[in-house]
Amino acid sequence: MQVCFMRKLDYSGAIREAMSQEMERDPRVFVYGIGVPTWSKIFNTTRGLVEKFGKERCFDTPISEDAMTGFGLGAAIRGLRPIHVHIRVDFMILATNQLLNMVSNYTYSTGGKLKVPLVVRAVIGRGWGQGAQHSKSLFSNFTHIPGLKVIAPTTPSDMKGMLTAAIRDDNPVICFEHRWLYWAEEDVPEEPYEIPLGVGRILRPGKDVTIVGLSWMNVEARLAADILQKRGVSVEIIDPRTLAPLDENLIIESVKRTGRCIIADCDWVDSGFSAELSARINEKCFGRLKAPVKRIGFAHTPCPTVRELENEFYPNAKTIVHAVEDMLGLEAANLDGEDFFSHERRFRGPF
Amino acid sequence: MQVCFMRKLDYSGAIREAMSQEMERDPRVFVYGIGVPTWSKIFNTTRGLVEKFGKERCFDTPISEDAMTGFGLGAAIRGLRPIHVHIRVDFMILATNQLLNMVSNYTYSTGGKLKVPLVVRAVIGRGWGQGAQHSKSLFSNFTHIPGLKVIAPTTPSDMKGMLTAAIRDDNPVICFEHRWLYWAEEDVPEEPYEIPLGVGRILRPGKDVTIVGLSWMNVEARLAADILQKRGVSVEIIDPRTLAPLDENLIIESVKRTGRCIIADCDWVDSGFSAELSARINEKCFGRLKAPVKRIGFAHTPCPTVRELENEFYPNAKTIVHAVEDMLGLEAANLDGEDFFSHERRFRGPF
Amino acid sequence: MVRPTSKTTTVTMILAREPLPKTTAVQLFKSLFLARRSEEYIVKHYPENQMRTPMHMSMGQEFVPVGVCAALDGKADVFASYRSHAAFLAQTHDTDRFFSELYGRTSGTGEGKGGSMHLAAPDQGHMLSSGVVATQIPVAVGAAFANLRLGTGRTSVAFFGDGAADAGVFWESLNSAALFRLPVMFVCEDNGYAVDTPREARQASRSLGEAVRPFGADTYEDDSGDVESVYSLAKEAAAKAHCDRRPAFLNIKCCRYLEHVGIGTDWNWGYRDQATVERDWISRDALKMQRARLASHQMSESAIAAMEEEIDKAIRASVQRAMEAPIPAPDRLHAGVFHEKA
Amino acid sequence: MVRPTSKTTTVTMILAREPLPKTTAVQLFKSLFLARRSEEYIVKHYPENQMRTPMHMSMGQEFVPVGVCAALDGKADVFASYRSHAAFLAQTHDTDRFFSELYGRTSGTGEGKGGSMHLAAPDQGHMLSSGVVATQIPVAVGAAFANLRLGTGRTSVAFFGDGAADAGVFWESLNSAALFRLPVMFVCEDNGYAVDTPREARQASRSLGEAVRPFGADTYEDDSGDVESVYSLAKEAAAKAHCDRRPAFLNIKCCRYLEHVGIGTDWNWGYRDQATVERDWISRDALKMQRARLASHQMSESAIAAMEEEIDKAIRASVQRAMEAPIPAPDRLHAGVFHEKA
Ligand SMILES: Cc1ncc(C[n+]2csc(CCOP(=O)(O)OP(=O)(O)O)c2C)c(N)n1
Ligand SMILES: Cc1ncc(C[n+]2csc(CCOP(=O)(O)OP(=O)(O)O)c2C)c(N)n1
Ligand SMILES: [Mg+2]
Ligand SMILES: [Mg+2]
Repeated sequence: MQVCFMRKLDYSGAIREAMSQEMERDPRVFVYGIGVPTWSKIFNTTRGLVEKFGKERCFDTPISEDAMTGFGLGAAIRGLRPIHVHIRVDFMILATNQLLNMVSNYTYSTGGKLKVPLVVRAVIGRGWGQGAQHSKSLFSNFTHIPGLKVIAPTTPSDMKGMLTAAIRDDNPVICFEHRWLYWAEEDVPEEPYEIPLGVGRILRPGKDVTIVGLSWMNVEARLAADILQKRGVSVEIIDPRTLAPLDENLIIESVKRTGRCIIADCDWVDSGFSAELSARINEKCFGRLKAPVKRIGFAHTPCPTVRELENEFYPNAKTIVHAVEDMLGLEAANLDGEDFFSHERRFRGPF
Repeated sequence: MQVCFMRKLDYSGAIREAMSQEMERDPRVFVYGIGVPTWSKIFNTTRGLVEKFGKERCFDTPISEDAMTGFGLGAAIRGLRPIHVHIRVDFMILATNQLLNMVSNYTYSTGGKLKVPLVVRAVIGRGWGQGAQHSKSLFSNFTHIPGLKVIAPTTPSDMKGMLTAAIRDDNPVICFEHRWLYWAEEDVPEEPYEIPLGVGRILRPGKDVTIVGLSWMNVEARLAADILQKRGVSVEIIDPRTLAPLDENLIIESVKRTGRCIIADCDWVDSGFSAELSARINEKCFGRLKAPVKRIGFAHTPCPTVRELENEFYPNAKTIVHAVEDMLGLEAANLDGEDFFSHERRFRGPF
Repeated sequence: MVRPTSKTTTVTMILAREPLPKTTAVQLFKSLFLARRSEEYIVKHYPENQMRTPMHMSMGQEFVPVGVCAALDGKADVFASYRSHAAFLAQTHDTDRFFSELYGRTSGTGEGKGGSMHLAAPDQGHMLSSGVVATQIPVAVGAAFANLRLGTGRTSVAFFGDGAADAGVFWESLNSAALFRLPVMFVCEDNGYAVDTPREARQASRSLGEAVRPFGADTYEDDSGDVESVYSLAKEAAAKAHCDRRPAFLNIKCCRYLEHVGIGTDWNWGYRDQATVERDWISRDALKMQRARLASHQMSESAIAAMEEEIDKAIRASVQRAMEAPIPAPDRLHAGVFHEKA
Repeated sequence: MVRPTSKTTTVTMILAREPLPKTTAVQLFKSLFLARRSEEYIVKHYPENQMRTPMHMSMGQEFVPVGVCAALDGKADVFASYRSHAAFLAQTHDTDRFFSELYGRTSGTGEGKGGSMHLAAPDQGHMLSSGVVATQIPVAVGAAFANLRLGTGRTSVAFFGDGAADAGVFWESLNSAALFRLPVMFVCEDNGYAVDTPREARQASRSLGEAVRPFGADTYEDDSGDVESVYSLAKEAAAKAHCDRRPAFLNIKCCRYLEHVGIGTDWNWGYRDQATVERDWISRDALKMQRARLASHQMSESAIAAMEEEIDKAIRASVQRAMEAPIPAPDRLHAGVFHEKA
C-alpha cells in the first residue's frame, strides 16, 4: 500500500518543490538565471532555494542570455544538470542561437554520445499592459526543432511531476509557464514523482466537441465548458501537456469520438503550434470530422498595450464559447451573467 | 505598346540585377553583411556592386549579426533602405532578438508612425555535407511573427520582381533563397519591375492533385509532375512565393478543384510552414478533400552530414511521386530510368 | 565632479567648471522640473489604475537625459530603454502625447499601443523606446549611419542602463560604431543596479569606461549628479565625436530613487541602504541643486515658483486631456501592423 | 618571441626561453606531424569525393592547439570551431575516428552525422566542434563551471578564430568566466582573417588583448609561430588561471596556409600576398622549426624520419580502415536525436 500525502499547493509552489526536491536528491542539479535568487524570485518559484542550497547552486547571472545558455549546455555535457530560468520567453529569444544551433543537436551530432540534461524555464502570459516585447509565447518556434523537448503543464500537480521528469531527463527540455497559472492551486503529492513527458491528459471528458488547450487556455476552456454544459453541450478538454514529443493518439482518439475540434492556444495562430495540431488532426481524423477544426489564438498583430485593444488581442473563455456555438450551429448566448476570469482581480501592475 | 527586353538570367543574376537597379534608382538603398563585397559574393549575388556603388553602399561587417540587424533597423527608420544579407539562415538566428522583438513591431508600437524598409536576405538549402548547423530553413519561425513579410521566390523572374518589390516595400521583408536555385535560368525582363508581395502563382496547371511547393521544392515538384504526367496524372503546382502575407485563395481554389493536396516543403514538417498551409487548406476546403492533405519535408532530426543519411533526410521528386501514387492509390512506379536532380552534378565541395 | 578618462580631459574639466549662462541654467531646470513633476503625477494617478502599463520611473536619474538632450539642442535621435520617461520629456517636452500614451489614448505617441516602455515621437527625435535590455543600442548605430549618409546633422544617442553593458550586443554595437567611424553617443545611465543586482555581481571589469576605451570610443565619466556637468560633458563629447568621427561613451553615475518598476520605493528589499542613498544622492538631488543655482543667478524665489507653477499647470492640463481623450476603437487592433503607403 | 601583456610577464618570458626537454620536444613534433600529415592525406583524398563534408583546414595553425593541448597533458576539455582538425588530433591523437568521421562511417566520432565541422570525442576531452562562429565559447565556460564543481581537475579550453571576437557572445563569455572566477582558457587562433576580411576591417580595437584585459582575464600574446613557445605560455597561463581562478586569454598569431574552406590555396583571391605569407610564415613553419630542434637535441635524421614514417603509416592505416568501414544504415537517421537511457 502506498500512502500518498497531499496538500494544497499552487503552481509556483509546485515548481519550487520539484526543483528543491531534485536539488536535494541530486547534487548536480542547479538553478540559475537573471533574478533567480534575488528580486521577485521569478514569481516565487525560486523562493528559499538560495538559502537552502547556497550560491553555488542557485545564482544570478549577467544580462547575457546567449552566453548563459551556452554555459548551461557546457555544464550539462560535463556532468551537471542545470535549470536556466527566463522571467519572460521574450528574453529567451536572445538564447535562440544556442538553443537552435547548439543545444538541440549536441546529442545527434556526437552520434548520441553526449547527453544534455538541461531544463530551460520560460515564463509567458499576459501582464499589466506589457506590450509587444513582453507578451510572446513562441511554442512553435521550439517545437519545430528536432532535439528539443517542449512542455507546458497547466495544473500544479502536472507541473510538479513533469518538471521533475524534465530535470531527470537527459535531454534539453523547454518548460513554458503561463504566469496566471502561478495562482492555480490543487492537491499535490508531497513526495517527488515523475509524470512522463510525452503523455497528454484528458482534463475533462465530454462527447460533443474536443478542445485541445494549451497552457492557460485550458483554464479558459474549463470556464467555457462549464458555461456550455448548462446549455447541454458536453465538452472534452485535452491538455497535451507535452508539446514535443506530442501524445498525438490521445488527441486523435478524442476527436474521432467527438468529431469536432477546437484548438485553444495562447500564441499567434499563423504558423503556431495550433497549426501543427490542426494539420495532424485533419490528417488522422480524415472523414471523421463533422466540422472544420477551429483554431483560437492571439490576434495576428504585435501585442498592444492599452487594455481595450489587449482585450481584443487575447482570446478567452468567451472566444471559446462562441467558437463552440458556431461549430454546433447554436445561437450565441448572452454571456453577461457569466463570471469570466480577470487578472485585474489578482493584481494591478506595475508589471 | 510596351516592349519588354528579355534575356536569359540565372537566379543569382536576378537578385544582383534587382539590387543593382534599385541601388541605381534610389540612393538610399544599400547592401551589407558578412562577405557581401568580398569572398564568394554570396553565391555571386553581390558581384560588381561594390565596384559600382562604392564601399558606402556595399559593405562587409564584423561577425555581429545581432548588432548588424539593429543597425539595419536604425538605418531604415532614419531614411535609408538597407538590404542585409546572411549567407545562411543559420546565422540569421543570431538576429532573432532584433527581428522578433524589434524589427517586427517598430511600426505597430509607434502607432504606424515609423516605417521599416528593411530587406533581410537569407540563404537556405543543401550544400556539401554541411550538417546540423548549416541546413535549416525556419520559414515558420518568421511567418509566425506579425509584422514581418516573408518571401521565398522560386524562379529568376519571380525573384527579380519580388526582390524589387521587397526593396521598395516600407516594411521588413525576409527573403529566403535556396542555394540550388542560384543555378536556375530563364528569360527575365531587363528593366526593373515589381511583382507584388502576397500574390501566389500557378507554376503548372493540372487537375488531379495540387502540390503546394516551397522554394526549391517547386523544382522537385516539376520533375515529379513530368514523371506523373507520363502515367496520366495531371499535377497542379502552386508556388505561394510569398509566405506572409499568404495568397490563401489561390491555394484554396486549386485544392477545391483537384480535391487533393500535397505540401512539399524544404523545412521540418513539425510546426513548419506546411502545418500552417495544411491547417488552412483543411479549414477552407472542408468537405471538398478526396484525401488527407499530405505534408512532405525534412526528416524530424537534425541534419546529418554523411551523404547516405542526408539523402534520407531531404525529400525530393521521388518523395513527391510516391506521395501522389499513395494518394491516388496507384502502384509505386519503378523510377530507375528517371533523371532526378543531383547537386553533385553542379558542384563538389568544399561547401 | 568630472573624472574624464579620455584624452579630452582638460577641455572637459574647464568646461564643466565654467558656470553655464543663466538661460541654459533655466532651460535645464525647466526640463528637469518637467520630468520630475510629470513623474510625480504618475505617482499620484497610477493607483487609479487608468495607466495600465508598467512604469519604470526615471526619478533621480532625470539629469542624465536632460543634460544630454539639452546639449544636443533638439538635434538628437534618442534611443532609450523602457526607463525613458525623462529621456522622452527631455527630448520632446511633449507631455500631451506622453500622458496620452500612458493612459492608452488615440492621442498618445503610439495611439496606446506602445505604453510606457515604448514611447515614440520620431518627428521630435525620440525614437521608439525598447523594453528588452540593450536592444535599442545597435539601432542607434544604424541611425547614426543614416544621419551621416543623409547629412542631417543629427546625433544618434543611445541611453541605456549599466545592465545593458552585460549584453554582447552592446560590445558589438560599440565596435561597429568605432569601426564605421560613426559619432554615436553611448550614454550609460549608471545607477549601479540591474533591478537589485549590483554591477559587481554582473560585470568583472573594474570600471566600465576602462573596458570600453580599447574598443575605440572616447570615454567620459561623471559622478557629479549635476545636470550642468552632464550638459557640458555631452556638448564636449558630441563635438569631439563629430569632429573625429568616433563614438563617445558617457558613463554617468546616477541613482534610481524608486523601485525598479512601479511607483513605490524599495528600501525594504534589502539590496541597498536608504540612509546611504539619501546621503549620497537624494541630499544632492540634481533638481534641487539646479534650483539653488537659479537663485545664485539672481532669480527670485517667486520667479522660480512661477516657472514651476506654469509647468505644473501644463502637465495637469496634459493629464486632463489624456484622461478625456478617446480610447482606441477595437478595430485599431489590426491597424498599423504594416506601414501603409500614403 | 613572446610579448606578454599580463602581469605574468617575467615568468612567461623565462619559461619561453628555456629550452624544453627533449621528450617534450619530440612529443610536440609528433603531434604537429600527426596533424599536418593527416591533413596532407585529406588534401590527397578529398578530390575523390568520398569525404563529402566541408573542410576547414588547420594547416599552418596546428602549433596552436598542439602546444596548448600538450601543455594541458590530456586534462583539457577542448571546445573548438569548425577549424578543428588540429585541435582534435592534438587532443586525441585518434586518427581512426577522425578519418572515419570525415568519410562518414559508423566508426566515426559521430557515426558520420557530424562531419568535419562537428568532431567529438568527449571521452578524450574533445567536445563537439561547432560551425557557427563563437558558439563554442560559452559552452567552454559552462564546462569549466562543472569541472570546478565536480573537482575533475580538467581545464576548459575554447579555441576560436579572431573572427569570434567580433561576436558579442565572446565578450559575454569572457565576462562570465571572470565573474564566476572560472579558469577557462580562451585561445584565439589569430590568423588575421575571417575568411578574407582582415581584423582591421572588423574590429576597431588596436589589439584584441588590450580590449580583453579590462574584462578580468590575464592576457598573453604570442607571435613566435613556435609550438614550444605556445606550449610554455599555455602551461604558465593554465597554472595561473587555476591558481588565481581567473580566465586566461591567449592571442596566438598564426597563419592559415590554405583557403578558408577547402584544400586549395587562395593566393589568387587577392586579399593577401603570397610572397609576404611565405616570408613571414611558411618560411618559419612551426613543424619545420620543431624538426630542426630535434636535430639540435641530437636526434639523427634517420631517427626523425623513422618517427615520421611510423606516424604516416598509422595515418594511412586509419584512412584505409575508414574507407572500408560501414556506412550508417538508413535507419540510423532517426537514431540519437535524443539521448536514450542506458
Ligand atoms: C534581454 C533582457 N533580459 C532581461 C530583462 C529583464 N530586465 C528588465 S530591466 C532589467 C535590468 C536592467 O538594468 P539596467 O540596464 O541597469 O537598467 P535600469 O533598470 O537600471 O535602468 C532586467 C534584467 C530584459 N528586459 N531584457
Ligand atoms: C555566426 C556566424 N556568422 C557567419 C558565419 C560564416 N563564417 C564561417 S567561418 C567565418 C570566418 C570566421 O573567422 P575566424 O573566427 O577568424 O576563424 P578562421 O576561419 O579564421 O579560423 C565566417 C564569417 C558563421 N559560421 N557563423
Ligand atoms: Mg541600472
Ligand atoms: Mg581568423
